[in-house]
Amino acid sequence: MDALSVTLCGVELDNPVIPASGTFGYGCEFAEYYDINCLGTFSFKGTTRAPRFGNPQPRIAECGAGMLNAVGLQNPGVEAVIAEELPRLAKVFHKPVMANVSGFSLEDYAYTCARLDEQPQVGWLEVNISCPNVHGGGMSFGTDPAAAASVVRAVKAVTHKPVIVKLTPNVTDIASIARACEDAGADGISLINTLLGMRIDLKRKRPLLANGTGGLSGPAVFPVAVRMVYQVYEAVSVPIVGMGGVSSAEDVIEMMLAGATAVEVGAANLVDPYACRDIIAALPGAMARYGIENLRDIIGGAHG
Amino acid sequence: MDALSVTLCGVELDNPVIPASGTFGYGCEFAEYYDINCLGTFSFKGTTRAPRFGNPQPRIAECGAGMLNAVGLQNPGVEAVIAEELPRLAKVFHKPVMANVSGFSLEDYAYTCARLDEQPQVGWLEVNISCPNVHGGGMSFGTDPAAAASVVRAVKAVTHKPVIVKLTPNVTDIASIARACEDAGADGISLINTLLGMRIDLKRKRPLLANGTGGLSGPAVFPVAVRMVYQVYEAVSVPIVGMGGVSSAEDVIEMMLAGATAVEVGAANLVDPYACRDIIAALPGAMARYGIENLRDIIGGAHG
Amino acid sequence: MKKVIFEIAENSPLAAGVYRMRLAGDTSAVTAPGQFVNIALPGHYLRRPISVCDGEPGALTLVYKVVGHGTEAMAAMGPGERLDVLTGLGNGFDTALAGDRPLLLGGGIGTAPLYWLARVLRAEGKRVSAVLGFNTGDDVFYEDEFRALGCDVTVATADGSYGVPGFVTDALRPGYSFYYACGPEPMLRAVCEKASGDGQLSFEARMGCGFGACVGCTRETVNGPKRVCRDGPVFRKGEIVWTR
Amino acid sequence: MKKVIFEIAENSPLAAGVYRMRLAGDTSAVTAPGQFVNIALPGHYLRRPISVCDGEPGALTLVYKVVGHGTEAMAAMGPGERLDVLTGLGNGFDTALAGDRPLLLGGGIGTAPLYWLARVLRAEGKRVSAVLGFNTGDDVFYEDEFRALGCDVTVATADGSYGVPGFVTDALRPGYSFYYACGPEPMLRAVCEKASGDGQLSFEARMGCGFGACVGCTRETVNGPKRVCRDGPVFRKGEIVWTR
Repeated sequence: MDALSVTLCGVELDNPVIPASGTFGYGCEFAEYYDINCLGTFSFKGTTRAPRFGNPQPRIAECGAGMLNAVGLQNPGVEAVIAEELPRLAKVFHKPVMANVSGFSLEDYAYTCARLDEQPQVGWLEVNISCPNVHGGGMSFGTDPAAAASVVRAVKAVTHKPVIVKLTPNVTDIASIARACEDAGADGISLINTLLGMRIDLKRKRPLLANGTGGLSGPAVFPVAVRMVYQVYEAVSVPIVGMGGVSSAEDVIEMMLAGATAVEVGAANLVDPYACRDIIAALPGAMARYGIENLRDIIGGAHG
Repeated sequence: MDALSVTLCGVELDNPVIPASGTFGYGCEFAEYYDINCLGTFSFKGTTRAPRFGNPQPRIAECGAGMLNAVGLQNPGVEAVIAEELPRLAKVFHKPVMANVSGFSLEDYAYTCARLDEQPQVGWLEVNISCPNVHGGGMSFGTDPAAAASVVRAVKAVTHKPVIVKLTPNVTDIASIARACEDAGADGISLINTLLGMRIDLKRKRPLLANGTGGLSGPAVFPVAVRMVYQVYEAVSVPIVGMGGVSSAEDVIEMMLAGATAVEVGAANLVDPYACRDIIAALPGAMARYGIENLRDIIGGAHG
Repeated sequence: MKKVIFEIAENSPLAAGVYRMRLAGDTSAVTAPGQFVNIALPGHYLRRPISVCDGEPGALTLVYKVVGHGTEAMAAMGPGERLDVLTGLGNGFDTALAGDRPLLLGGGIGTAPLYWLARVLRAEGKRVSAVLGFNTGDDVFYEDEFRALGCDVTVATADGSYGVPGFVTDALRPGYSFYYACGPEPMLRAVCEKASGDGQLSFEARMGCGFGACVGCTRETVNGPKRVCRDGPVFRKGEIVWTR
Repeated sequence: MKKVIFEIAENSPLAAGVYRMRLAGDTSAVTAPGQFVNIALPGHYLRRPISVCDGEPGALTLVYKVVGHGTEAMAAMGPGERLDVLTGLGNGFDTALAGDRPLLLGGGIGTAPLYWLARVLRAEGKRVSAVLGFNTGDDVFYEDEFRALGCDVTVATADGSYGVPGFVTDALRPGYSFYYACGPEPMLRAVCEKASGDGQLSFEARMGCGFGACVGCTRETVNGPKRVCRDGPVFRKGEIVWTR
């Protein structure tokens, strides 16, 4: 194992950097720009049982140090992902991929996860119970410990690969929800999904997004993400995938010190398609600056 | 009434701009820089029954588009505020001031509010049930509808002036808490207090703030604040004081369209002591740009 | 797609709130008229997508309208300043569809990308007509530039203060082989309804990334959901589904 | 306090990671050595507090150390660039307490504000001694400048690579009337414990606003909580309470 590698739910990653779901498609766009095999892995576009167009336009709004999105889980549906996206991906990416799944019922989650669990390319299932942009789109599951646990149990019953549950930050007590997921059998916790936000169009005097609200991501949310990762690290013993506004190698180190075993990078990919490649390249220098020999040694290091 | 004026709980303000508690002291520092009578009013430093030093150092951390603070309610105590701060303020500020109060028990809140309610200079009581930086420092009251309501009832029982309850955004359902406060007799709702965040010192590999976590403020939180003001406007009928990352005249207008009757400006005062004066001066131009004749007419205007 | 640091060679007002910026740098990724670039601006989180008005090896011309804080900041920049730009985004127009008498229909700032298209079509020896629509005479730009290319140019203004009174669709004349349109969606929709024959239309959209990753700008088409930034911004008339 | 736009006249390296910036602009609010300014830097939310190394009408000299992204950005700026600065912050040193043989004790970058103090004291005809402590020889700056003012200068380095080996407290000699110290808190604490007689000490702190509004930088004193930014940064030996 080299200085950058970490082990996530029993699967080794060359480095902890993982493009976050919804900012990296199914990988092929970015494969045109750089060799995406330099990534630890990536989490593909949130996939549902049936194809979805998502929300009406506009879906994107800019904010200070971040953006709102209300895409609403646009995706071709799990069968098209298996039939078209995964074979296309196999040509350019030779590592296990993280399969991000959303649903609207326990049956949805179980069905979609079971189908993706069968795919040899899939290394982990990232179960999104936190999409803020779909009515009943998982967020309702993610805000209540019992509901969150029910999704985990439904998915664990039909899958064999590591199940990582992606949590919403729009809750009073993130730790209790993480604990409920762990108790229900989750193999890992990933957080944070986006913070629910809104911008208003001063010209039209109406919410800017057709959906009204959207999910806030970007550097703006980083301190909230670090805090929640820190809190969840004290609440659970399964590995944590930290995300939320990570934009630099220093941010990756800060997330890991807070308790993250791996770190997802989201919005940064949208403003600079080379963000993840460059963050990985900058890690050794940043580690040297802060006297870090092996990244795996600093996970949770900020906890006294 | 002129184009900028609004009425907050029966008291007219020349304009809706209110420096937020904790960013304006008790007014005297800023009175040296400009005539603070140009303000609608201001909300003075969070005051408690007994004097408090607050949290150990460091208490401040920078973030992208914002800052964390963990001051921890440093204040000289309500008797010193009445004996020293209010008389000093009377010399430079000739409008009703908003008295911001924190407490650690229902008795604390009631006692401190009753004392300040007696002061002729006080126009409104802003009851902070949302301080994230003190253990049991109101935040516990602010995260549960029943507990929030109990504070409101305790305060309303011993006061005559308008009681505005300041809510924390660190909750799953802000609307239910606002509704509980209104049902308990609150005359207004102000939000948002800071988002709970954390930064980690990469050199020391420990949380940067001595308190561990701190409250995030600044432009980073603006979209979350607009969303919550919008949600609370649909949940209650009492006036709303909107705040959270407001830094410009456009931001004030956006907050009012979301549902705010008045708008508090916080962190912006710390990076530019003239921020509120300049925002007020910029309001007429911004109103003209967006075809707004009277500010009072746009309150909640973004709601279909 | 290529990420390039450009140097601003010129940035000057062209019409009411409309500026022309000339950039010097690597244009190798810019391959077709109708493509756009996505510009990073200090102090703004998202890039600003701007269509390419003209391109040649080592130089790009952008004509943009000040619509918010981002384009305001752009307008304030001067020669010598550097910009981080994603180049060669979008599909661009297909000149093979033009036939011998192509018609270009531009609405407001949507006129900009048609200039490069006109230059290419003229170079191919086509007889090019251009109908350029603006709100008022003060908004008109590039009329002479289109003429200088040898295009038959008609300008229409909504308030009748200059050229033909009305919209581009009021100034349509038959006899074209294929049309290319760029402008606000209501104009494009009117063109589709009133212009006979086939055409390509270039759409605007609120974009997150500009290169297909976030699917923020997707619109429905007869061939399923398409990303304006990557599958577009140019779509064939027959593909388009009007949602609004 | 006065908000002033300054133009950078000079910004050059002085020692390892230490830079000197000369600013041209309105200095009317800067009234005493030991005061500081608070500088807004593009892309950074909070201002950066920097003590004034020397001041004269129309010009300020700042000597600062690169400790993070903010000061990194400062070091990258060049002559002609403009800075938004809050000036005249803090109480500054009280030269009336100096007596006839004041001693100045500087630790690392804390040496900077003592230079202006030395100049004022020398102008008042005082016999000024200065003990300047650094980690290593590469960090030493302004030794000659203090000498040029006519100060009796001793330099100490912790690693003994230059001057007297050890800390400023190891180079203390009796015979001074009053001392003024500026440096990291452990050094100030050591000075209070080892230096005889009375003195004033200037503290560093993480500040929010720098002018007393946020009370983020408060420290306990025998006279109650005091804001380093406004009630300080200079405190009398007798007021200080050591919390850490």
